[in-house]
Amino acid sequence: MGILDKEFSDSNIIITNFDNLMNWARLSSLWQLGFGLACCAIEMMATSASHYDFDRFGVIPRNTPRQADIIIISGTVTLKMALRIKRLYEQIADPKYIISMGSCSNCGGPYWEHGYHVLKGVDRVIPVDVYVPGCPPRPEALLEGLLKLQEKIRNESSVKKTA
Amino acid sequence: MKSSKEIFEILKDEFGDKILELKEDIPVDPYIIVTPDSTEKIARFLHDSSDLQFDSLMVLSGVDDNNPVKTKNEDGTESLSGGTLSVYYHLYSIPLNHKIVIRAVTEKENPMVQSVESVWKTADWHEREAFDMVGIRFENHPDLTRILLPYDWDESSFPLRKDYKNPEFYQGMKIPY
Amino acid sequence: MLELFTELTGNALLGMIINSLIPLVFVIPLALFFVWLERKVSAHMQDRLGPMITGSHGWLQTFADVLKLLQKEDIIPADADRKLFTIAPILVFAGSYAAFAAIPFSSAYIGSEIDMGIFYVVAVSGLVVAGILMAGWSSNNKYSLLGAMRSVAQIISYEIPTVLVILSIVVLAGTLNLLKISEMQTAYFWNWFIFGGPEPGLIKFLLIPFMFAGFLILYISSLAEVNRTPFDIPEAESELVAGYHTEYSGMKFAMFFLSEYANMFVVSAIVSAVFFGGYQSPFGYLGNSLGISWLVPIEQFFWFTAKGIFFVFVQMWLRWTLPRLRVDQLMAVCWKYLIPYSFVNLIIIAFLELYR
Amino acid sequence: MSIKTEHMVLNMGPQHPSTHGVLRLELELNGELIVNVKPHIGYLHRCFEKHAEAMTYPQIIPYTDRIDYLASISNNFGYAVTVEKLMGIQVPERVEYIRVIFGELQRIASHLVAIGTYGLDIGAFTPFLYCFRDREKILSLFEMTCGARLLYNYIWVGGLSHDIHPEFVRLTREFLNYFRPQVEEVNQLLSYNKIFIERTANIGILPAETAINFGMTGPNLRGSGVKFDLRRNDPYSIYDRFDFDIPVGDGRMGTVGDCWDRYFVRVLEIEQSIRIIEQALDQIPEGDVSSAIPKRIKPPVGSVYGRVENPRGELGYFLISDGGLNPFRLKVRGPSFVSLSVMGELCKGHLIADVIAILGSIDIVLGEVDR
Repeated sequence: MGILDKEFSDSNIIITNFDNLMNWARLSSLWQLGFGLACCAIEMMATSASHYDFDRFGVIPRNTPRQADIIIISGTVTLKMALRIKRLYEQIADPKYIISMGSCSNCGGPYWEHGYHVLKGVDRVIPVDVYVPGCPPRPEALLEGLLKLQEKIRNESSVKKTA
Repeated sequence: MKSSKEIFEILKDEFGDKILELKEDIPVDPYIIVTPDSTEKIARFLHDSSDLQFDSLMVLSGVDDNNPVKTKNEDGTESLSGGTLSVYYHLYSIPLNHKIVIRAVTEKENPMVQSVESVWKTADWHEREAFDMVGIRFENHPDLTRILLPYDWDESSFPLRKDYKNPEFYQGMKIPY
Repeated sequence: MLELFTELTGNALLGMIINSLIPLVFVIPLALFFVWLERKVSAHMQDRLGPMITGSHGWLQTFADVLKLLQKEDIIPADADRKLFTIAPILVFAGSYAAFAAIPFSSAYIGSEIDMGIFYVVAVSGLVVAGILMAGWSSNNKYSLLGAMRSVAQIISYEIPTVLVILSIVVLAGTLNLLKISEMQTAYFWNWFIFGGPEPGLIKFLLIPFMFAGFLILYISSLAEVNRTPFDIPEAESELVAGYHTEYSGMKFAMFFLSEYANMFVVSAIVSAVFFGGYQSPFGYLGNSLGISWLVPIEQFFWFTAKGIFFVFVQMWLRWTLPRLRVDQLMAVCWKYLIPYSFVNLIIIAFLELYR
Repeated sequence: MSIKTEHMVLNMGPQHPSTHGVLRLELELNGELIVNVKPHIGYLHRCFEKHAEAMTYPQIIPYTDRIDYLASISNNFGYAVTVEKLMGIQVPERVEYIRVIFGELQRIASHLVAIGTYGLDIGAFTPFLYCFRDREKILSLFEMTCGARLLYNYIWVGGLSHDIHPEFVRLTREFLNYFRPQVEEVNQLLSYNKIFIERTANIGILPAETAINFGMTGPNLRGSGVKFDLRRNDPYSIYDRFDFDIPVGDGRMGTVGDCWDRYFVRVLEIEQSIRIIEQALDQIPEGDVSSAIPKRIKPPVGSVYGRVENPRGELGYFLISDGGLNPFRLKVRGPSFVSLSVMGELCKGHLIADVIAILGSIDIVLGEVDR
């Protein structure tokens, strides 16, 4: 975050508690951008559906990027799509997080060699917080990715820059 | 139900020298080679004729035949040029339950085939795809633009040609791994 | 109640402020509770669990949501009309909050006991339309605009059957004052207007079917007024992304969000006030039988909230069961069916009242 | 005096909740009325055909999974059938039966997604989750057999990657017994819902002739009343041994070929798939599943067009072999690709909400549209 980094050289007890509360709010209410790309999107849907139930963690899909907090890049990012994804990312209000789901968006996946129209990793256009490996990752893997992201948010501070 | 041989005979009677040959010796599907400048007329006949009734175009594929002609340059090096591109039409008749494959061969230098979009609407997108991937131009097609690749993709770059080279960048994004 | 606060603080202005803040203290936790309830109800209907991690059974979920929305960046699109864009959510929230002023929570507390209370509530809910149209127009987004247009057409159309049905109750009650209407239906549930009103006699029984019809019309049109399924076309997720609030983020969105749920309670409160006795208990009061007079208002408050929550629950139930109508079908339902039916209903009820 | 007006252009997608993936529809609107619809595709073009030219025949199978990721088994199936046709391989009986069982289970799973997301498009959220819940049970049957939930790489040229689990037959029967009443539940919740019928009947009417001319296949063609199913009309594998009906749209709620018909054909097909699976489970012989897998797949020079009935229609592979280890050209005819081209024709004169209804009813998978 770093919104207060000029005023305080070090965090004190009030800031810490305030931080904890704010981080807790952020990590408990990660609204996901309802947006699927390819095969992984089906697993993402399965994760939100009855059996795995993303809603347990407070993740609900929002269709407009303005109201979303995380964007799960679920599938192959093609060159035609890459700039749209960048734009979607820019439309999300801060603080925002990215989960890259599946090999394709991590690094191009099975299309890394001959994919003349495939972007080899979504991190070439937008910054990624958590990479979830798999082709496609199981819903459990995506849940694990979400927990990792929550862990990351938990350790954020409004005083010191984390990145 | 008619065999390829019979269909070939019917077409030969109707169109004469526009129908080049029937290829039956290689497995599995036999095909009829036609000239690219008359595919629309042939298609119209295949679709409308009461003996044939090919009401459905299953698939239209553009293929790079990969048969360039080797020419020796003056300095002794060899260079490849020319060759042919083909369009395969897989036709099926739902009422008569028979199939045929038509192949139109065109020059790679200036690939031009008549569009069959007016006969089978399926051909609309398939021809756009063949244009997009292999670079075959279809005469009289209403909207021959790229379909899968971005509209601003390099104009002379067709990925499914055998001599295709990957560009290094597209709009500032690196393409190779 | 106002007098009490004035006496306590010794200042009329301070008393007024406290008096007007009471609904806010009530409405915000209520809206948060409804959001949580909606998620739990939908989850259990769909064979899921819903929020489970944030607090026991996720009861803290909506607090976290709002706290998070507070932290979010407040985006105003470059091409948006900045003033209108900022005012719109405030107006929408103000509209739904202002409606609480005339709603009788119990015989002891009503924000303002005005004689045309029900008229005021219907009118002030109209502010919401202005806010939605502003939001849609100022966002400079096609989806927002379409959503806002739909919303305005829908809410204004459905106001007509709502008012007609309310008029039929006014004909019976002879007053627009919501407190008096509630007071009339006192004692037991057969005095509720849905069962023909407090006055006994043959006419009471003749009224019952028309009252049920009126209730259905009112409930259906109230669904449309708060943009709930099957009439949620202004924010139809699968068509218009998020409708009129597509461009809103952070706290501005939270205002839309909370006012939507507050509105749900307002319309439920009206339905229960005019047909189901408002704050009145269906079986008499424990306070009366025990002789503890201060218990009665508390009981009334409980019954009022319970009825409101029940009707909100039915709204949720419908939402997670039914598909949504198309915009022209929605208009057809209103103009071709609800308005003529409610007219006929009003005329019959008026005649019955005339020959009582 | 007339006021000058112009049509509004609305871009739907690539990120839009009901475009079923990354599809962009360019809508030209007159108020809420559609003047013209132009689909823009290619946002998921993953160069399958280029990969096929660079890979050996067995290596291509995982890529075929990813063409239509809702019906991976059917894609494997089509590819295996095509290559076997070119090489003249006869696969063992047991393999054929397992392939049919898996193909039909996959059809049920895919139709469940189609039905569920269609409900979602129309605004009913709950049937979607019920469908996903039941689909999950089918996925666990697949998982038990080959370890994967979504993309299986299960049907190989000449055989299968694994034999079925000893418990598979019993569990599948158990699932079918559980599942049959669920179809009825979906019907009550969605198919016969008055609002649902209002939204879908008489919308997006596709006459049989237009459907054939546009190359529509599968449930979309049958919804228009054409009784055409590759499993019956051009049988492959062992589909000619089973007794099943081909449901067609009959205009029960409106006109033949409207969205409701296309939707309901899918529901009826689920029931037929259950019938096929039950027959296959009864008849399945013992045997080996990998005996016919060739050591090295090197088909002769030639070309072949193989087609199978995918849940979305006719999935065709046009394979040209030059006698090498890689195909010379492998062209995929995706049913969704062809079906999507009819959008412009169907949407004219309807409202925005109908575009969603029509798009959902033709049930596309973008992976297969763009390949």
